[in-house]
Amino acid sequence: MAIDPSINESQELPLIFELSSPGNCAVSLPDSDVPETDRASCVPSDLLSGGGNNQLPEVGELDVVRHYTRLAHRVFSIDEHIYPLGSCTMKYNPRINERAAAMPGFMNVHPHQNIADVQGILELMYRTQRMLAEISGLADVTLQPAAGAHGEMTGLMMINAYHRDRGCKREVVLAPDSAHGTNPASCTICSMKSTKIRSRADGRVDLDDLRSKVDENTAALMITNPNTCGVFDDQIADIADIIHAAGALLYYDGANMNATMGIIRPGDVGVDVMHFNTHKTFSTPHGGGGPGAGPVGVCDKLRPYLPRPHVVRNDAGDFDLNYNIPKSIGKVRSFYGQVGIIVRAYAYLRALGRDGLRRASEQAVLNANYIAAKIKEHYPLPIPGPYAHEFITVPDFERMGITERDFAKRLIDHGIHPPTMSWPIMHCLMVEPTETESLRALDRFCQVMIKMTDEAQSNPDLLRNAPHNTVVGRLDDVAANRKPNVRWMANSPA
Amino acid sequence: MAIDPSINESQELPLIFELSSPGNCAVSLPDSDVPETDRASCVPSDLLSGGGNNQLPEVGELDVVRHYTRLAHRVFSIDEHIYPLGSCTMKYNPRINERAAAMPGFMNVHPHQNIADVQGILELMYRTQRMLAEISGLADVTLQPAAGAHGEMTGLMMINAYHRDRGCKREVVLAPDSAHGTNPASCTICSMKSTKIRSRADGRVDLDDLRSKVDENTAALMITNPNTCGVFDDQIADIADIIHAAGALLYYDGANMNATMGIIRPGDVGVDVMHFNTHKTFSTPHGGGGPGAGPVGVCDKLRPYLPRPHVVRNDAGDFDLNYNIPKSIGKVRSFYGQVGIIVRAYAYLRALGRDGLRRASEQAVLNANYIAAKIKEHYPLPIPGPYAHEFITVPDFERMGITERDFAKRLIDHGIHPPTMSWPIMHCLMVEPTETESLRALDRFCQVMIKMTDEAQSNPDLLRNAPHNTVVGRLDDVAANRKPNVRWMANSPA
Amino acid sequence: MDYTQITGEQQQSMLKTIGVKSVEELLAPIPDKQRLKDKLNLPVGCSEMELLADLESLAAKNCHVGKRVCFLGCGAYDHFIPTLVDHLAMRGEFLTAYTPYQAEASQGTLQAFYEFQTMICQITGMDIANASLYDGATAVAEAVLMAGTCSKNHRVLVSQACNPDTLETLKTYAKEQSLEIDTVPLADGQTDCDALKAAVDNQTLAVVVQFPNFFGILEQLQQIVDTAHNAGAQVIVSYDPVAAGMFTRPGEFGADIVVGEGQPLGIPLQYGAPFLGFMAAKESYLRKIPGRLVGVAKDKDDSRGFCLVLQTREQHIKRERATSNVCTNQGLMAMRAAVYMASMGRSGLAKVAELCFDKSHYAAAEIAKLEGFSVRFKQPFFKEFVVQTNRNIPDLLACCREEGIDAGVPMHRWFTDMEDCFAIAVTEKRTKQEIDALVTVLRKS
Amino acid sequence: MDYTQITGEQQQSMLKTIGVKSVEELLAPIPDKQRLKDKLNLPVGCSEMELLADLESLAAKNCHVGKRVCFLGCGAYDHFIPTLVDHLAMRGEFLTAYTPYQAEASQGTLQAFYEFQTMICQITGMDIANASLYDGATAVAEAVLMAGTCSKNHRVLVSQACNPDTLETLKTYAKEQSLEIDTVPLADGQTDCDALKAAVDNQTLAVVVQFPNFFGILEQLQQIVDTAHNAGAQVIVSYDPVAAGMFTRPGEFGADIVVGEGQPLGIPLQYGAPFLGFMAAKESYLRKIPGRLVGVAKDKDDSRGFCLVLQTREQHIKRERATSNVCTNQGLMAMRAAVYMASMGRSGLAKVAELCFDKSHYAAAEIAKLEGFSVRFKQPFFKEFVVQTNRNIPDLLACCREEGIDAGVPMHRWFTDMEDCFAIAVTEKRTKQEIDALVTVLRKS
Ligand SMILES: Cc1ncc(COP(=O)(O)O)c(C=O)c1O
Ligand SMILES: Cc1ncc(COP(=O)(O)O)c(C=O)c1O
Repeated sequence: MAIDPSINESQELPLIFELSSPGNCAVSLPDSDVPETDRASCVPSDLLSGGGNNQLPEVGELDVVRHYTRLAHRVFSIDEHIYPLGSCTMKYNPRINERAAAMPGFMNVHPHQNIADVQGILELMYRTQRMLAEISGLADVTLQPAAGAHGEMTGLMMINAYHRDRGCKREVVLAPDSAHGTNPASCTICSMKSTKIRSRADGRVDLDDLRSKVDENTAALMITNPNTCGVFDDQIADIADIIHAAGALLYYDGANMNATMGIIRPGDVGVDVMHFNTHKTFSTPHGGGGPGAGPVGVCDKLRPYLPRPHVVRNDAGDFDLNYNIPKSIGKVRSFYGQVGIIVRAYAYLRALGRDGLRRASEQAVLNANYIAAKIKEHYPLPIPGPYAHEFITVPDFERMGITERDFAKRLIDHGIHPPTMSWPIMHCLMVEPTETESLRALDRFCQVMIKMTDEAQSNPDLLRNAPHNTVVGRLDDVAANRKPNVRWMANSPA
Repeated sequence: MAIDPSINESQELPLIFELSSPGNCAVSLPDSDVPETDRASCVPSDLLSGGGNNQLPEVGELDVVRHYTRLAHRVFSIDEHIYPLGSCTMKYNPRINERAAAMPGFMNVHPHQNIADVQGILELMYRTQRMLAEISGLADVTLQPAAGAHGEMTGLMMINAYHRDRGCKREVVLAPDSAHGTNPASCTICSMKSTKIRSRADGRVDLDDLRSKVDENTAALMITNPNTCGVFDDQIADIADIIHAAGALLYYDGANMNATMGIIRPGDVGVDVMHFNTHKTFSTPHGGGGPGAGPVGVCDKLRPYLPRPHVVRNDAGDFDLNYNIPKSIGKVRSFYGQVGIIVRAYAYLRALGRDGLRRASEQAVLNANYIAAKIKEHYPLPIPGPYAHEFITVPDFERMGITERDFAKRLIDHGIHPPTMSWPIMHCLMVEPTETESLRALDRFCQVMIKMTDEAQSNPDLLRNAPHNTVVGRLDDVAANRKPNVRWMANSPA
Repeated sequence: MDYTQITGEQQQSMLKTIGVKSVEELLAPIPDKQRLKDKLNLPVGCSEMELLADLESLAAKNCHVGKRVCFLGCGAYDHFIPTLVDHLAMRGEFLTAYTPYQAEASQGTLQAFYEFQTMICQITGMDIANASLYDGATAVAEAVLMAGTCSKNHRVLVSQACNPDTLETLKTYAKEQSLEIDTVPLADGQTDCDALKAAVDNQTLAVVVQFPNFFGILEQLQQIVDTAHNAGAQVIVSYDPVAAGMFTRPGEFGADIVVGEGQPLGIPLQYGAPFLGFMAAKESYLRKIPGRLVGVAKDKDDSRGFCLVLQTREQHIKRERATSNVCTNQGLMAMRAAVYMASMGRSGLAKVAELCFDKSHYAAAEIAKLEGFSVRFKQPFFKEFVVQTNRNIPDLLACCREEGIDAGVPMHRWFTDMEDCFAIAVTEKRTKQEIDALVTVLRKS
Repeated sequence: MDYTQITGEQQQSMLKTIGVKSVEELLAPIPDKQRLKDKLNLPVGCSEMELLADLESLAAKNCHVGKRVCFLGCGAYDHFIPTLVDHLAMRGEFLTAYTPYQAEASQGTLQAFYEFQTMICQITGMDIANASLYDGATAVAEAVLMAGTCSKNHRVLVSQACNPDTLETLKTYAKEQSLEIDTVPLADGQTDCDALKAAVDNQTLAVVVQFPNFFGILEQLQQIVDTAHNAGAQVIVSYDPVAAGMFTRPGEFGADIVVGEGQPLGIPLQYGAPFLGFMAAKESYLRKIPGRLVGVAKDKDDSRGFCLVLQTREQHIKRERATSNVCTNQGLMAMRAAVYMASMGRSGLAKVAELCFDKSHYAAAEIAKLEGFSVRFKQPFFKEFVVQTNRNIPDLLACCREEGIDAGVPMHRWFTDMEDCFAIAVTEKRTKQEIDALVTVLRKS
């Protein structure tokens, strides 16, 4: 039913700037209780002349509430939708974690407070370091990195420092062709050259190719295991041997840790350094794109290079920030790590504990294999199972007369966030249901997937023109990229 | 675009019961740390035999989150929509009030704690009583009543007690025909007979009719001022005289207090007893139908009959609950009043303070008159202005070929909650924008209203079949009432 | 601060549209001599920061259950509230929604209330339930009024072991209705069924009992129901919903109306309110029940939806002939209870009940071992029990408070013959360590 | 607790569907000898109630700014956070949304980030801004890397009055990139413009300054920009966004890149993170900027929508040739900052800035009157200043803490020549009473 969009705000929301009336303010601030300091006498005039030039919108309190409430109603979220996003592990974000992070004793603590006044936070950080070390089978963990990619960078910097310390300059980082884009990008930040290793048809590393490329210029191999095809590479120990024999180090991208918690520990099979993604494996929220956290675990060899400061427990049993790490790569950020996120990860680790982590991984694996089994008659599975926590299907979109984009947008109509698309294989879907979905949700996902093959056959336009149930229709991103409008300007309509 | 509803949960949501799988639970509870007490040896078997028979649904944590998040996305609220609901004063509910109510020192206090341990709450209640007394011009205020209607009942009980105390039994309560339904219903609870007083064409009380009906059997007159037509009855002092001369009391329904804060005080013009609706005037939330609070103010004459206990400040300056009120009508509820709601009302009163309350009323009046002025060419205004905080229009729906229900449902399509309908005049709309809407929102409301007269002309079916933009179409409430299904039962589909 | 968002300039243009010079002109209908001459004698308004400081200082003057271990009960209980309840029920959409008169714009709240009604039926074992009443005490009063509409009788028998606040509230209502309230005496803290049999007659409108009763004791529901029904009286049970986790539900014993205080279902203590009155009843009460009722409705495509039903019972339609004057009730508290019940589910509620049972019995057993202390009644109890002691109770409780424990509620305020008694409630939140600490303090006292 | 919701029975039926007997079979690809033999050596899991108790006990071991008046700054500030920010930004929908790659399912976050980008432009006076970076320190490092893509030079001049953490982070990044980092000395706590002129040359890639600088002092932005530009160097300003409430914005002075720590914009202290890096720049950097960018897009009905643009800059497309490795950044913190800026607006931010200015100047003036105390630098400052004293600083601060005040941050950790100095930050939250109390304690110390 056509509604005149000009009067129906549920269609096109005004921008916050379009709600502005000069003089409005959603916050009432107190009047000053101190004498005013004469500005002109103490601040150079060129700094004052533009004072108040900032053009922030001026909106009343109710309108601010309405604006952000309406925006909140226009976004998919785990709280409403299933996100079978391979390699992203979009599991449930427990509300108790949010409550924890909001406790004043965690939320309102200043990073320069006296060490004796932050013992609880340091203890929590220390415990988290130790728990992650145990889960990874590595010697120590730094909580500084802000996300997975930042963890990669931190890890590579430590690898660089390690080699430098041994007097050699190794510049090449090997990584399977299925590696996540951050792996090579992190190499670039560290001025390292990333070289691709071939994967075999089943997604496992081609050892011959690996052997042929490893040499004295190899700094490290970066591996994701289970890999991004959802296959556990059982050659991991061999790979470690090959790498170590060449004097290089083995970096483990922990993005897929959700498949193996309590089952296998990277450190036990030769991994030297790895990052965790708390916002994948340990249930901290994605927040529409962060903040996450990317703690990095290291073997003993790399301990001397950990970023500083490092949270330690001293002999008296007190917790402290240790700045005295002579070979440290230095700081990779302000302060000490994404504490607010670490609190959430800690809460998750404590809730699940010894047995729960393994149970979670097992359920994640079961769920992925269940979906694969239910849709396999309709969706080709190029790699045979059993799978880890995710799997890949490569539907014949071309034969279906649609693109994977059409497919994705149509899934949105059904209230399902599309799986990861076209990575690591062109035109593939990478499906990772996670362990927190109900059987009902898994079944519904399968049902929709199967139904969509019918839709593609009987009414491909339904897919080609999708989405239909969203607040905007399919957006023309080609045009959007042609002359990008990345900020609103008064008098030039967005 | 037609979506198969069976797979599109965004259309018809499952009931929570339909999400149940035996064995699930969204809360993990600790194991017992005390020895188990043998049930059979201390509880009669007939009490144990049905243990666990409760059939509550068994749903996992993520599914509970999703269910209620989805429900939340299917309801209008002030946080998203304008509610120009006459007599209901749906103003903005400040978030600071919610923060206040959630402070552990207010939220987690047990009603049987020692008086010395609840001085802060009692002080807040006492201050609120005093502020409401000042605003109403009355001698004292009880915070016990749970809502407006409960306040009416409490007020009428005090009126009964007052007359009884004077040895007379007065049974009749007069009220204008425009009175809210709770007024006569509250009389019934108190075994009082409500008699209608005629209103004049302009909504004011017909004094002649009043005079003719007042007699020695009159217990009280209940009046709402401004009345539910949005008109301030300037005869209020005369009315008080007539009522008092007959030995009766004047009850003031404070539902429309939002028009007059700081401008006129009921107590100053002869009112003996009144209730406030904190969920109208003082910004406490409606909560989808409560909880609200209905504090009652009384003149000196009625003080002896206040419900017990009453919050008092003793000579030492401490706060206390006074149970020693010999003539009290007794308790009208458990404990001491809707404390969690009173905290919010207190926060509002303190934020606005001396000048803010009057400013709010003035803005409410301005907004109502502004809308009336903007739509008057299209919507007949049977009563001439200026209006108080609300006004009435009686569109000629019959001529438009639609019903007021059609009109209301179509407004919903435009994202506007319909005004109060057909009360106090058949087929009328009672419009109360409140002071917290932006000019933009007011203008948009007028624009939609005017546009709807066009729609009714050009395409009445658009209205007759409305709403179109909602999660369900127009519901058949006649059928729903014929054989009401008010609870779900396993195996009998709702 | 006044939460308005119309600027001075905008006000001027609005006045112009109306055709007046000032707001004062719009206020003209209010005669000058009726006006308030001065400003209100209130504090001046303040900013958010100042308001927070004021509120925090008031809040800081109260002790709360996070600061002192709470063994207080007698109508309000320190049960555990899962994080989900606050998170979901207090969402802005639910918080700021209006009463769901406009069904199509209110499906979220309507469905939640329909589910709430069903869950209340599930835990009471009854056929129907309404969408809430003010609180447990007024729910009992409303139940008696409702029973009254089905009978010409005026006599109500109330167990002496009903919460005294409930009894007093009932009396306040009853006085206006010329109902006669008689109490049924107790035997060892339990409603005396022989006395009930003697008292009940064909003039009796209803029998009201509480389960568990004010002393925590489980009443003999089957005997009470049978006795009342034999005399033609209706049975009203005031019910602790947590008991449904462990015991046969009142509906299974044949109770006619089951009401209660829903506070244990995820509602914070809030110094006593807002809490949640609920009412469930046999099918036959459908058109007499007070308060709002949500029912299933269909749209023209036969999609399932929900709307308020039987509104003709209510005051806004029936006015003086309404089944009750209730209008605004406790919607958001019903929402909290719904989220709580959905989160706990059958097994969760069972575990809560069992923890309460075991922990209170452990506490009672340990306290009974102390010299000078005994458990006052021998009848079976659930989560609360009365202790008798030779110590001075105010001193004893003060001494416990100093040790960080709110040990119990003295009985003498309500029962003059129980000067030496106080009640202890033990919920699932209390740890063995806390109970042992209580026992230690009592021993030392 | 494991947050799963599939029952044992359901697991069995799932295994059957797959055609295996046990989960163990599914784990077969993991060779036995690689497996962990024992259970993880971790504490056993726990219930929500136990977890809460554990967390509360850890939280209780930290002092927080609600318990002790906070005059600490140096990169993190105790600004007032309006209630709206938590209420709106932390909604479940924003919290649990994924990165908005699927535009049509992410309009809410995309629009909010587009507005955020615009607001960052508005307060910096720049043309474009990205949707966030990790924090203020890494934003400076990314800015230098970005500047590097526009120049063949390798030399970066950094004011010695930049936050030392920022400088150290920059050095960590720079080391890998063989960038040469030189510092520009100070004159009376302010970047020495003469020294800068002497140091800058045609090998200089960029000049980095902080505004206000680490000592709270307002830099001479116009001179710095002119000096750098004359030598062909780019100017990077690390900016406190609150300063935009009072002062001419860096963009108006011609800065090329403005980055900063967005924590003052409604982000809680959280012991230092998650905070919010932001980056704004001149239009010409559009295709070089790191991180995500949201742009306007239209659907086929020409309705306005939003999508990520220029993704070809990013690692998931460009891999080793991406402008940065950043993937997950600080979306939710950008949301908080957006709500903060929308709530404060132009006038609110101005008021915040003015309160900071007046209160810090009042504090400085009062402290300067004390014997043995002086304000270390004479240059104009905004909300933070350095105090020099003849007292022993650790003792002094300990003594303040005992009086309930966190008085400041000692400078000696970073500046060995400032053993006798500490920095005091005074935000709009500090009342005159609190400042006077600080002065009193300092006097007594
Ligand atoms: C395999 C893999 N590695 C690394 C990353 C990067 O992690 P982050 O986004 O936390 O920087 C991701 C995230 O999507 C990933 O899937
Ligand atoms: C004029 C009037 N009186 C009384 C009431 C009843 O108040 P409550 O709903 O709080 O019981 C209302 C509520 O709508 C009303 O508008």
